[in-house]
Amino acid sequence: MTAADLIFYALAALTLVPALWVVGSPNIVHAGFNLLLTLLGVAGLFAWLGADFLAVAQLMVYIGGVLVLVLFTVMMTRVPQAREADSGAKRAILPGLFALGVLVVLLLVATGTHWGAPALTDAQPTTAEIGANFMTSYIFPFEYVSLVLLAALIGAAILIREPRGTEEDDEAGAAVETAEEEVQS
Amino acid sequence: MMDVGLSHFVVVSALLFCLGLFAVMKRRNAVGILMGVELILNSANLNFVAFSRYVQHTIDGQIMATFVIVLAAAEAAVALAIVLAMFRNFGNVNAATATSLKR
Amino acid sequence: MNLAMSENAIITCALAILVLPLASYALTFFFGKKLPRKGDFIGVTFVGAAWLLAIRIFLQFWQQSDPSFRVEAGFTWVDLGGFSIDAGILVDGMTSVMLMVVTTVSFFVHLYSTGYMHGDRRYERFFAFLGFFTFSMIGIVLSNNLFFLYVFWELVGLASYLLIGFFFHKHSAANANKKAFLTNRVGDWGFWLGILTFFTATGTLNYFELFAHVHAGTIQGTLLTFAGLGLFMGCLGKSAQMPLHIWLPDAMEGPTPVSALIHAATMVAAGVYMVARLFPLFGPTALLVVCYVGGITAFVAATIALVKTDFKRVLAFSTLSQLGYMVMSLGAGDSVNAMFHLTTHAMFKGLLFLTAGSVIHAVHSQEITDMGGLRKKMPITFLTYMVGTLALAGVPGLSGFYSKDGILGSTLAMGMVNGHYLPFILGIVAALLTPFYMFRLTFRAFFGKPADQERYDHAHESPWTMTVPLIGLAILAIFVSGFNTADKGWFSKFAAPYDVAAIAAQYPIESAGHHLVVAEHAGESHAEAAHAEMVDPHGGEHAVAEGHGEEHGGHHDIHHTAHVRAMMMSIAMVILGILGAWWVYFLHRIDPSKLQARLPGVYRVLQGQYFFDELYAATVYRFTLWWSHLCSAFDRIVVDGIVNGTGYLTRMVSFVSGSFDRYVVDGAVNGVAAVLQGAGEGFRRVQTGRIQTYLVYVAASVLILILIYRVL
Amino acid sequence: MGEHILSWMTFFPVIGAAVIAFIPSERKEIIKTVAAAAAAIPLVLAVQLYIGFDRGTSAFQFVEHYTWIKSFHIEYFMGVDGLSVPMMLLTALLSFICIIASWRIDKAVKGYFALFLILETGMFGVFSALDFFLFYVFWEVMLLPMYFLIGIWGGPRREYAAIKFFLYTLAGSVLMLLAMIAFYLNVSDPVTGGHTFNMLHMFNQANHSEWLQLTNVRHLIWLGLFIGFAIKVPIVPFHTWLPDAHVEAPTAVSVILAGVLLKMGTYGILRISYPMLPDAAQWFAYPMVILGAINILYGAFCAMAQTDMKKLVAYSSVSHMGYVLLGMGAMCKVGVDLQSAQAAINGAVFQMFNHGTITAMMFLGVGVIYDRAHHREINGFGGLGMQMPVYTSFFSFALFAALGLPGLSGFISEAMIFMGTFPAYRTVAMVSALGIVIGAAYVLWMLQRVFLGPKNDKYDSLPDINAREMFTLVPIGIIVLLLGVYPMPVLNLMKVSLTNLIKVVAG
Repeated sequence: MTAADLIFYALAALTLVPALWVVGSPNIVHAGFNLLLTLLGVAGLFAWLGADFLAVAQLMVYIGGVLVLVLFTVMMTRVPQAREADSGAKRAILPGLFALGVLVVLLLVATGTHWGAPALTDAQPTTAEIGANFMTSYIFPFEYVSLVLLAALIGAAILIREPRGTEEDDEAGAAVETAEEEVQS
Repeated sequence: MMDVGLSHFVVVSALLFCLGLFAVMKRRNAVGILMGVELILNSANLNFVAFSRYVQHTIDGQIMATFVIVLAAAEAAVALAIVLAMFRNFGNVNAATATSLKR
Repeated sequence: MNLAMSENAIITCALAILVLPLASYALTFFFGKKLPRKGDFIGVTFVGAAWLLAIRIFLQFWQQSDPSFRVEAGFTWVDLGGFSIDAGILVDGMTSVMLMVVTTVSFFVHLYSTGYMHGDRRYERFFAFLGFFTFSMIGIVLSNNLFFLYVFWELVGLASYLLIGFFFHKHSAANANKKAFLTNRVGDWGFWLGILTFFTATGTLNYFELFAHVHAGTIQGTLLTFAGLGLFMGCLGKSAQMPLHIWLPDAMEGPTPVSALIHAATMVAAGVYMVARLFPLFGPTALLVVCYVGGITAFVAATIALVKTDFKRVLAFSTLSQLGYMVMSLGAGDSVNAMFHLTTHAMFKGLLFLTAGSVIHAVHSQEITDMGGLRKKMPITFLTYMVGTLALAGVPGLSGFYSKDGILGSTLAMGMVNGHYLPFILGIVAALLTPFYMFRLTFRAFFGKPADQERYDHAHESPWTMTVPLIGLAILAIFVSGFNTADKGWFSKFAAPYDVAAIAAQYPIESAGHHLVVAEHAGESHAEAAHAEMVDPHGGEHAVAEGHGEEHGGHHDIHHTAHVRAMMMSIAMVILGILGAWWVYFLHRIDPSKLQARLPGVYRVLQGQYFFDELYAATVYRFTLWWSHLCSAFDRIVVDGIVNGTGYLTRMVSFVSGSFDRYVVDGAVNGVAAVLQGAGEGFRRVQTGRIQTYLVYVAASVLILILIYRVL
Repeated sequence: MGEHILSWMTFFPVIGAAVIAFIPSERKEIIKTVAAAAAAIPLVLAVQLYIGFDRGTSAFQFVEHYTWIKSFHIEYFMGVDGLSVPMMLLTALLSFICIIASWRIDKAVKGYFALFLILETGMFGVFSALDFFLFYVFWEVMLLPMYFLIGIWGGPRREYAAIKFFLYTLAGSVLMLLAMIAFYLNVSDPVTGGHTFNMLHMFNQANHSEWLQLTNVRHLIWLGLFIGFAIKVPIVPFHTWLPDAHVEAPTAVSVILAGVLLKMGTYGILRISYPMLPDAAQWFAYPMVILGAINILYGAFCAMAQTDMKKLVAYSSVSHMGYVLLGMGAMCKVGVDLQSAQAAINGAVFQMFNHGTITAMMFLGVGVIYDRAHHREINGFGGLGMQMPVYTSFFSFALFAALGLPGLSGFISEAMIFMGTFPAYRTVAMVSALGIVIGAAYVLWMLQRVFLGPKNDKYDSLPDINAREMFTLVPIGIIVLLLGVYPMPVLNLMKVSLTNLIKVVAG
């Protein structure tokens, strides 16, 4: 077991253990903070895989943008003392069963398949290559995605708009804009 | 214990996916559901990057992952806007109450 | 004075007679409300002008010595480069008489209505409809082919519909006009099929061309019989012969002038006119049927008239009976006397209805039980009424005597030739009943003590607009016969039987078109022709001897003998009838109510008009309604396949055949509905509207799919 | 506009629809005015078509012929002959009148009028297309707006009715599509030798492939086409969409549905099935006549049992379309003489026209009373003749026209059909003629129950017909009356083409 392996397991744990809380915590705020850790773990795994650009994007977009947005929403929509009323085990039986089933199937596939993967080669910086690809082969998807983002931006703004125009609008709009900017960067 | 390979990442991603799936199915809080979706998306991203690294040796997987991240951001923005609208209309964010489509 | 008119002038005149009432209709219908006096003067003057023109044409034919003189003009109305329909006008002696009859009565009725309908809310409409009727009726008279005959035939039906239903706010009127139209439509169905048969066989609808075709044998045998019977069905409906007579009594719901004009004098006579006009188209067998139908109608209607107490209804049944005479005469092969009786009847029956209107106007009741002693109050009405009654009863000297006598004579002659005496017997019995019921009416309404003193006190003579027509028609009712029988008097040259051979010579039959159809019929008609001869071997001609000219001296003798005998008998019957009525209703020697009590069955049958209405209600009407409901239900349940009207079904099924069906079918339907509903409920529960539930289903489905994929 | 009159007529309404799309939905009056104008111009062009149409030839006129999709041999090929011109006139007239009659529509005005205009385009297109594919396209273009017009602006059970209409018609379209493809693959263009959608090539039997000349194949294709069109006519037993659609549809849509759409079925049979498969038409003559008789009597009986005015009128349409079928069948009996065939087919096409006008009047009439009383229950009225005399006159006029009163146009077409059918199929004609009795029965019964009898106090306040409604009824009434007195103006248009059709079918 090399140091790299150890790092991997640590990162995997950082991803999965908080994820349990994300799923299970009755307190939505706790869940939100645990999601932060999970996303951090995934970013770490990206970095472990040599995807430096993605790791950074993950940090900035997800943790900086999405998560802030999530937390804002959580704060704004929180009814005092209203925990998840129906977090009881009974409700979780059927979903749990099916999720477990899917998991079993996936694990069987993951372990039962001979991947025949070659050993790792040295990781190269990927940012330049990704940028070049965006401007050449992936130019159309790239532009489409920009459009989608624009549409989402406008859509979110319209959805959130209240006829009388309260402060919430501005906040939500600002939040969306933040996300937008970070993606662009 | 074998070397960390593709199958490890697939296993991690599978676990993450199932947790996300479970969250989406179980959570009543709309924001909670959204978090579950994020988990699922992240598991997919992990797979993209891992396969890109181990199998294909090209950058395509990472580009896909980039798109997924971008779309996830868009989705989060819209979904959260909906959640806010819902909160305004129903007074809570319980997904079970938003069944106006029924009938 | 030279009365000669050029042919063009005659046609122009005839067209003017046709158009004037139409113009009156259009003007009064659209502008009547805005005109002074609501435009009634338009109707009176326009129809009056038409009347003068008709007199002009009549005089032209009066001085015309050739009885077969006729004027025809027409144009191609529809031309498809092969198929065509012509429109045209025919003016001959018969036309001129009919024009006279129609315009005279119409004019008097128009004049009369200005008094009778005064103050009615839809006064102008009334005159508009009268104009429309006159137009249509003149159309029937003038048209020279079957197609336009049918067109105007329907239009008078519409006019009749509108006028019977003039007081449509009464349920009885609304029912009566529908009944009249529908009954006529049944007759028209046969009429139309008859027309189609002639058209198919000969390729033409022009009267004279048809005669030529019949003469040439293009259409003969059974086909001719059936075609003729088809045409006669039209007559059954329009002239209210048994068994389609049921509408005429109900038609009395219309205003009285309408009853006089349409349902006594002119429209109901259209059937008779039609048969007389198309006389050569009727084969011997068809004529025998016609004769029996007429005889039975004459008798049955007369018996019903004995017991009715509604003034107008008695007259209505009397009309039926007289129409039966005319039709019987046609069947006996005597179209001249039929037309003669039509003419005289139009005068005196029109007169009688107008007097009835005058009485009703004064008493405000139609029941003779409300009347009595009116002769002192309404002298003019009474006198004119008596003229009409005597004419109708057949008292010698008045017009009705000569025409009715001629009919009875011809019928007897037919019986003596071919052994069918029944129509004559029915006719002579009706001749006994006619004076009886008419004098019953007379004695009860005009003589004796007033039954209702209050009504009596309010009664008064009608205004001049109403009495002038009465007097005019009364004069005509006396003089119209010329105090002579049809074959000897002025009438003989106006309705002379067709000389078919001469006509055939004028219209050479082209062999163009309809080859195939003729060929198709030919095979059948050869065989049938033989059959027809067997039924009526050579004697068939006897029945129509009158119509086809008197060929044999022997026939002439029979004819003469028959007429003398018939005249004797009919005079005896008239005297007996009047005396009987005098005995019972004037001297009160027999109490009719006791007679009623003695013969309850007979009375009920007569009062119930032989239960024809009930019979039709129980059979035709009921069946049609049941069948239509069945069709509709079939549509909904079987064809549609979707049962959404269980209640409707229940009603329909109970209609069909009682409770058995009801439980079985209903149960099945409810079962289906319950299953569908249950399934719907089940699926509804699955459909929660919660995305998460759906997601669970998705996950489960994926799992199941994978498992299936793995296992299999 | 003179050269491309058909294209202008067809596409002007759609231009109008496009304009309407840019008008703010609050400006209802402007939308209505634009719609009326967009429907009025085709009406003017229709008059021009009527005047300019050469009555002496059976060839197609005002032809426009361009290549559209070359690789599939699809052409933009429009033209009219004596069969289609009366239908074009009818469409132009009724569309305009329906726009006026829709003035009181208040729900989603913009969408309504836009869809209506698109529908009009589809109708014109169907009647003037000479390329089978183009025909099919227009046929489908028509279907969708109709679905929405019923489904959105309809009565309480509108979804049910709309879906039923849609499924029925779609089923018909599928059969037509199959037949069309069969023709496409088996008819060769005499010039290029390739496949073609050109109807004129399909008419020419010499272009048919060997497979298409097999009797069984021809009969099968005939049946497919026939059922496809029969659904539209509608021929019993494919008719049950009609009463539901009519009951739920708004007045103007009912008018178009009964006045024009039903004619497309019979038009399709005459335009496509007859010339392309004349032998199959002869083979099917007797069944057609029988179906016609069933339609007449069955429709009439069903109408008698109805208590909803609109449903009654709808079933009367079924009955009246039976006459058309009767005449069409009688025309192609083997060996029938020319005169009878002429009477039958001219009567049938004339009946198509007349039914369009007369039924339009009836539906408009029902619409008038529905607007006031908000129900159509026959037994719920009574004595309206006193309350609304002018309206009563109009409605009675329509009803008498429907029962075939001489002097009004419906009588002439029915009479001609009978005069043509009787020589060919005597028994069937005799039985069908009973339809005139039953027709009178249901019409008069309804007339009595609604207008006659004592006045119903409940309706004391109903106003009589207003000027706008008169404006919709009077033109049709005048046409019905004029054609009833002198039918040649319309018969002249069609007689040469139809005589040619007889020759084509008779071989």
